[in-house]
Amino acid sequence: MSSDSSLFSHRWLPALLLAPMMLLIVLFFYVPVFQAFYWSFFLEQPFGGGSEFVGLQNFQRVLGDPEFWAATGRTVVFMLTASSLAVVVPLMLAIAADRKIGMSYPARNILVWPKGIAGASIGVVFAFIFNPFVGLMAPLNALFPGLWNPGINGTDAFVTLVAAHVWSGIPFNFVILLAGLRSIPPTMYQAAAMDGAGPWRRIFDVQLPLIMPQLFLTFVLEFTESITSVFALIDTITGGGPGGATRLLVYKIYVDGFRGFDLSGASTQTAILMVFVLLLAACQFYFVGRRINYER
Amino acid sequence: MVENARSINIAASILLAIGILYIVGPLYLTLSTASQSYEYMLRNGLAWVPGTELFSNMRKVIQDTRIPIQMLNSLIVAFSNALATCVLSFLSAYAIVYFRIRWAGVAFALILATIMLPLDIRVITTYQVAANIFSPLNAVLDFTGLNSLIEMAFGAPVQLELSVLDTHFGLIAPLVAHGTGTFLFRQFFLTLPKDLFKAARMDGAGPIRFLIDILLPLARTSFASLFVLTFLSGWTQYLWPLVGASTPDMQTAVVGLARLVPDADGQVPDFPMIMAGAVLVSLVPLTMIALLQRFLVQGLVLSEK
Amino acid sequence: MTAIDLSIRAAAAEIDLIGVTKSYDAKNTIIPPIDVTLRPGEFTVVLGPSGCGKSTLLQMIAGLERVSGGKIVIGGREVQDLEPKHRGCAMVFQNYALYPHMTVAENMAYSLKVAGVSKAERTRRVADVAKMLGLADFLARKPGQLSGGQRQRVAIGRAIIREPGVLLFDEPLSNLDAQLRHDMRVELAELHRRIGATSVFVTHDQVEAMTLADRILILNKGHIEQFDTPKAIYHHPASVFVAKFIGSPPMNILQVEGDGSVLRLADGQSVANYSGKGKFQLGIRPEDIVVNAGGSIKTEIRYREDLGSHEILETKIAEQNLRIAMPFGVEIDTTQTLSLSFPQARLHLFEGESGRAIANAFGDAQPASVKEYQ
Amino acid sequence: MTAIDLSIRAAAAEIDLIGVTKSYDAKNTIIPPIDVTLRPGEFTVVLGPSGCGKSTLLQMIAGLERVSGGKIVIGGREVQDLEPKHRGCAMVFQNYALYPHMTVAENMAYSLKVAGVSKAERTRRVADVAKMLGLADFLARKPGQLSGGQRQRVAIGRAIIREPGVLLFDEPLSNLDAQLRHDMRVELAELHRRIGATSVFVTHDQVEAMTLADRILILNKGHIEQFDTPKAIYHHPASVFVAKFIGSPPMNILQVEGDGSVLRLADGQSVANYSGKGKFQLGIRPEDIVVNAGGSIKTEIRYREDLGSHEILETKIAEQNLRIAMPFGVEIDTTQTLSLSFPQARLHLFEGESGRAIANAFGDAQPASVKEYQ
Amino acid sequence: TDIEFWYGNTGPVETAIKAQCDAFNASQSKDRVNCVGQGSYEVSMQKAIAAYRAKNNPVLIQFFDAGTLDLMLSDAIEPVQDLMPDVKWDQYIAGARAYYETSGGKLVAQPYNSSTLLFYTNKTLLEKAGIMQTPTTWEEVMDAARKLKAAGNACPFVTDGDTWRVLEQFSARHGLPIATKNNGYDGLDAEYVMNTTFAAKHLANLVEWRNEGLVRLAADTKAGNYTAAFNAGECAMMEQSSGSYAAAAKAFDGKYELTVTMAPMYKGYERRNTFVGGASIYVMKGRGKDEIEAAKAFLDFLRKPEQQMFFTANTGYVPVTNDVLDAIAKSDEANSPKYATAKVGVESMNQPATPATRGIRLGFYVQFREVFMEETQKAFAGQQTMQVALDNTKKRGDQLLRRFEQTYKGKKLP
Ligand SMILES: Nc1ncnc2c1ncn2[C@@H]1O[C@H](COP(=O)(O)OP(=O)(O)OP(=O)(O)O)[C@@H](O)[C@H]1O
Ligand SMILES: Nc1ncnc2c1ncn2[C@@H]1O[C@H](COP(=O)(O)OP(=O)(O)OP(=O)(O)O)[C@@H](O)[C@H]1O
Ligand SMILES: O=P(O)(O)OC[C@H](O)CO
Ligand SMILES: [Mg+2]
Ligand SMILES: [Mg+2]
Repeated sequence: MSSDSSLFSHRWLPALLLAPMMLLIVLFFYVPVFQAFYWSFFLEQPFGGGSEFVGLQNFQRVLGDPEFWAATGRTVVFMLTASSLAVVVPLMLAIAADRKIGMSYPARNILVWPKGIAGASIGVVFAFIFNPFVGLMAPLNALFPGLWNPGINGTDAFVTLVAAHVWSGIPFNFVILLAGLRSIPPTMYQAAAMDGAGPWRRIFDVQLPLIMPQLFLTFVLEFTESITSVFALIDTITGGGPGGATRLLVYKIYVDGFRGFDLSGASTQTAILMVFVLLLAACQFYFVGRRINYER
Repeated sequence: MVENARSINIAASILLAIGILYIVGPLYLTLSTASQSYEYMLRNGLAWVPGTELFSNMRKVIQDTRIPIQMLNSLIVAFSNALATCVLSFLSAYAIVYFRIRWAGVAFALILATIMLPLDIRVITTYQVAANIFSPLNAVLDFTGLNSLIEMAFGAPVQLELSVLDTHFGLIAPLVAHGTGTFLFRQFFLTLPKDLFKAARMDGAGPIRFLIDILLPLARTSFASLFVLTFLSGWTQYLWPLVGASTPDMQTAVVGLARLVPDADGQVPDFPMIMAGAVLVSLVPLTMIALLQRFLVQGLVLSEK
Repeated sequence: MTAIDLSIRAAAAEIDLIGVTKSYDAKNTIIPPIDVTLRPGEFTVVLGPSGCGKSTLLQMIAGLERVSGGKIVIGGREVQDLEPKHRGCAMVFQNYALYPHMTVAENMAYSLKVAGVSKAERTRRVADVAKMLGLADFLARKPGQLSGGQRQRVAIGRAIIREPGVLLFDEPLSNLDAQLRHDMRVELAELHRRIGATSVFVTHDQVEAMTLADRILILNKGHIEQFDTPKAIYHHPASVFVAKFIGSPPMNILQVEGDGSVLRLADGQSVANYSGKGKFQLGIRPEDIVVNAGGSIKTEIRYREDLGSHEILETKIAEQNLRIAMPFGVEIDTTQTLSLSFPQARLHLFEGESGRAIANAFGDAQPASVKEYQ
Repeated sequence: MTAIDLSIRAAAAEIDLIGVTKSYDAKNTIIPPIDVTLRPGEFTVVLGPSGCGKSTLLQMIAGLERVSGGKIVIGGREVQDLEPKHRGCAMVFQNYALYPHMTVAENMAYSLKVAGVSKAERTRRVADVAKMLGLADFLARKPGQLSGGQRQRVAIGRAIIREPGVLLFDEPLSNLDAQLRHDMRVELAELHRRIGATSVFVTHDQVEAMTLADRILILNKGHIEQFDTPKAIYHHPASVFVAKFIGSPPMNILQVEGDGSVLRLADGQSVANYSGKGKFQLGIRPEDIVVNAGGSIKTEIRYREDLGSHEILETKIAEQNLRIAMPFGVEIDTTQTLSLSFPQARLHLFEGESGRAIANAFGDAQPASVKEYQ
Repeated sequence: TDIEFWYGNTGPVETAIKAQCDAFNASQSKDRVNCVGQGSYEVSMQKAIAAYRAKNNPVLIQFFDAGTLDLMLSDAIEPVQDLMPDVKWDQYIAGARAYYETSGGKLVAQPYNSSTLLFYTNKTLLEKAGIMQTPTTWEEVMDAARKLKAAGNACPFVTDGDTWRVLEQFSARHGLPIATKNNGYDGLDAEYVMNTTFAAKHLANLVEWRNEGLVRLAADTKAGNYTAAFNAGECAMMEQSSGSYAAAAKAFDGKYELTVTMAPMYKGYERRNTFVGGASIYVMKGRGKDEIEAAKAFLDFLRKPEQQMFFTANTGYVPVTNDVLDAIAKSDEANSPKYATAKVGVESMNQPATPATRGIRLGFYVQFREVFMEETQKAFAGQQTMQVALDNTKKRGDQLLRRFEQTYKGKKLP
């Protein structure tokens, strides 16, 4: 609502309505996040036996650690490749499924399936599919031995991870983008047809510009998602390897904090990651978000 | 429309076929492996071709594991998560959009920030909160010195304790503390014609009546699609149910499924059984998708035409 | 509608706007302070160009927009800070704003339901209103299954079913076709006579304004240009703005110069006698221009519009457009120069700069009872 | 618009619909087979009630809907199976259908861009069209920042910029206010004269139909009730449907019975001489009724509508509504019984059942050149 | 009294643990142990940390070898030997004790599921390639590998390059230190030295042998998993935990003959003990007396020979007390495959010790394992030489040690 003057003007009711959600969020999001930030200024013994305030030392160390930057670099590469693909692939599928063709009905159902499959069980399958000897690449590998081996070659492992991430990212983005496409008024297509633009050209001149809000939403979510939620796939497919090639920041945080009991180090990286993600999201809203809002 | 859309329709069909293949391929492998025996798998690895053991593997899962019971837990968790997310998101988005409150923007930003940092990363500290949900309160009392006052007055400081671990509430609540639902509902509310709101007010409807009589029926499809999506993500949650519940009878099916993978690296996992379990565990969400598929696309339409 | 529950039916109320202003943001003032009184039971039509603040005015009365300043008094009560439901107004929205998930009957009955009226009573009243609006066959349909005209009627039904003290209409007929529009207009006039609510009606339509209004309020950029009976507005427009706004086609306005005895066009033709000096604007309605061989004003026809019942001639004099309305069947040779005369009694004179009317410039402007053609 | 690139500018083309039918589903036929020829450069207005198939007809010509049967020939080419872009039509959509993500200039230039016209040429043409439509100041805005009227003009600009052989308008002025509507109407007439495309114009508006059309096509439930010049349609309506559809207020239709010499109302009053026997419908336009003391037909005024330029009297005879249009200023005593006469030459007679017109029932119905009042 | 015991294992081991819990609960009515599987050691530990801070930790928790120091310094545990001074702790074989005892020789945890590294060969394949003797030195192993390769066997020897296998157990049995201060036993200020010992040469050899086609990594196998590759007969030899025996025997059944021996040595090195692997059980502080008593009762129960034998028979883990070894030797199933690894495993752990083979007492050691894997994998992939990889590992490892030292500033190794 652009003008606020016509809104309900109760005092306690909105607070009451927001209270349950806010309570949960404060308790299960802000308190834990605050705790992590707090730890990032201490050297914390896991069992609480003692903690030493070290100021910014943790940050200095993490920011001075080439491994941290390597993981960050990988995260950015993953973000750019995987999340772009995880938007572009569903986008192409959504554009196809938006057409009135026989395939589109089953597609609208089947393409949502991955959302119902737990990441843990599918990781094994992807590892198998990309197995150099028995998987899809086996014939090629037989011709050129050593061409493809995600267990040895970091790039191959990365590609495997991307393929799995895109697979599991299809449903949500597909649903949102298809919904966007379906909300384009048919007269828009008719107008473009009258203007001489065929169905191919309309994709770029009409459909894409008009689903910018949805595209933006998926990109924002996908960017943060790709940084933060590939955890399960890394854990089941590559374990961060080989040679750390798939150790993205989230996974590093998990390993440091969860396996290594390095609460302070992990918290510091979490804090940095959070700032990073927030900045990124803010940039997206600032540079992209402003431009795409036009009235229909 | 009269136009030659053959080329694009053919391309679209091919694309969709590839997409379906891409999606179904891994699922097919899951199914074909699930239908082989452990011995077959030991010699050949996962299976490209289906075998005959599907039902015996499934029987093994049903008889030898707690997965059937855990599926009930999954159902409770996924369902309550979906319902609570939908209801609470709906209410908070409603408060943010339809009330004249100065702090609406702040509230929204606070809620939205939660989509930036997943539960997986804050699981350690979240566990600490869940182990005693009064710990923040205690900390505040300690920090502000109120507790020493209380101690002076009553002889003992306030140290409230309530653990929600190993409870359904504890499994569900941290999942609900997430902003995507509020974000989606807010977007949806913003696309509703403003005059509808005004008309209802002219008809004498107050905030509650407007919510129940007008907004809720109109948001039905959004509600349904958010419900499906959160149900599915609740169903497939792994780390939190693993951490938040200790007893097998409280854990969810996905956690139970992961338990089938042995930890000692000397053993080769019984992948056929695991995959049979995966198939079993995925049946509920897949049925859900098939049943509510039409809402998935309708409900999220961000702007109504 | 018979047997009305008087506890809900409200008496027509006087509406006073006292120094009401509105601005949405700091920069632009949509409505500068206005003062106006709408008498109880009066039917006021608000006319004005798009974006001049008509809807805003209505919404402030209804309580859907806050006033930025001033007071609104309805039936003696100061209401500017009250919730809409406590103001006793009902409103028909420009775009219907029907509840898409409710049937026609539910839509209309909703306000009664909220007010706690019994189900039997609701059903009865819905049936009455539906019959009156020709909606009896559609009660079970949802708005999505109705044509535009039917939807608009539901919106009207929803407003009037409460028999409120104040009825606000925001362009309620704008989406109907000519015939339906005419029928609805008659229906509304009838309705107003019957329930007698103080009504405010926003429209772009001349005919609606002229036929429905007790008084017409002409808004221009938020301020009131004129507020008077249709007759007065038509025959004594207070400004060039009003003059050009009312009448279809609108009044011709000619830029003239007075030399102390006559008013002349730029090309020197004299068009009227007047003792003033300086720049003036002279108005004459297309239907008041007399075309006759003896006319002293010469012009050429550029274009003819045949409307069946009459004909509009587009002409130019001294580089200025001049439209003439002719009853149908008057044969005119389009190719030849036309001689016109402007009956003095039908002329309107306005100040050159401000455009304000100069009253009785040519004596009483009441039209003669008979109009003659050549 | 100067210096037009003739490769894109198309010559006005004849449009023939040969046995064209349309049904969206098996059950309902929206358009039964119709045959009609629109001459090159002709301006055809399509009139008809809501839902009668006007938009469908336009869309079939444009190629946006398939025909269910029959042929469409444009400029000698059978086009019913061609894509829209190969038919040489441009269209103005009922709801504008502007591209919200493009600026006004981009919206208008889009078809040229698709056609591969150079950037310089596009800019030039956009400037020309924008100037003509008064949009020059808004070229850089997005449609969301325009008022309704401006949007509609952009939609028109987008259609005409290609200077197509066929221009289709689907209620292009429906969302404008009276003044703007009038101006746009004149502009469109001008435009049509200049580019001379074969134009088909859908509207609900009488005045638009009468003023713009070379011929008016009246559609009723998909079939053609009449297709003729505005004059013919107005003065010789082919059926009661047409008669009631044209004119504002529309023609009065009275149910009469012929006894072989006169036509009588149900109450026995005789209203005209006619030799036929049986049930008939008698039509007379409100402005054709003569009110004079000597009139033989008696009626009472129920209601007056003062429109400024004239006045409408709502009366009843023999339980049937009768509207009379009076020029303004004719003083009438509302309380007393009115005496009317129906000039024989202005009467229209229709068959009782079918409503088809009976030609020359009372001799030539051309109106006399002068109309007298009492 | 009701107590909780948290463990991390899954699969068959979990089944065995549960069976023991049930047996304990059935054996008496005074105490009840509730055995809670946490899915993995890490999760179990994280939850214990949080639970300890929230003061609702279990009294018993199982944890794996690499985390020993973390718990030792945590102040959250009560050394078992303090709690139960009367138990004959010296029944535990020295190799197992050393890993879990304080400088004063006090056991902090009760060893539970113990394992060590063994050498597995597919006798059938080896014989087919003309190798009749199971190789005992790396030189012999590689000779055998060459023969196997010549005989058309694509995967003579397989390993996953895991730190535990290729560095820790290798260094231990060759008597090589991994870090100074006797692998950290003598102070938190230790530094890594594994890049300078013979282990570095061995690791470099592995790279060369892999390039030669004698050694394969897990990723080089069809199965994608090196144990599975061995079990399926794809690979002929592997070094692997004793826990792997049961699965291998089952997979080989009727197809191949399996041989299990101590892991190979380099010629010229005296064989030392291998480390104990697996996990042990700690008693946590913060619970009441009666809970501690119940915990003791459960620990007593687990030490019983028949329980240890049951556990060994069902999991492949090795019993590490002498009385149990005797009991096995005396039983009529002494030669049953169920106990096949017990003898050779214990023999391996009981080799002569040096101060460098007691165990590993290094901070943030789990993270070090990750670092080691990451760097050596790069070496296997040819991105850097093994020496560079190990030098990097040392550098990063030392940083971890220093930070650990700072975190536990003021704390002394017990
Ligand atoms: N929410 C708002 N925020 C800012 N400006 C507004 C808002 N609503 C309306 N306006 C502006 O206020 C002015 C008056 O708007 P209003 O809707 O009252 O016009 P109107 O007279 O009803 O026009 P129309 O005939 O087109 O309906 C317009 O210039 C409009 O741009
Ligand atoms: N896609 C469709 N499927 C089924 N029926 C349709 C469809 N489109 C239009 N119709 C029906 O066809 C008839 C003609 O529709 P059309 O849009 O041509 O009417 P119109 O004359 O343009 O009306 P209006 O003046 O309201 O625009 C209507 O009864 C409508 O309900
Ligand atoms: O696989 P396990 O249980 O024998 O243990 C191996 C090592 O101890 C891992 O640290
Ligand atoms: Mg308005
Ligand atoms: Mg239409």
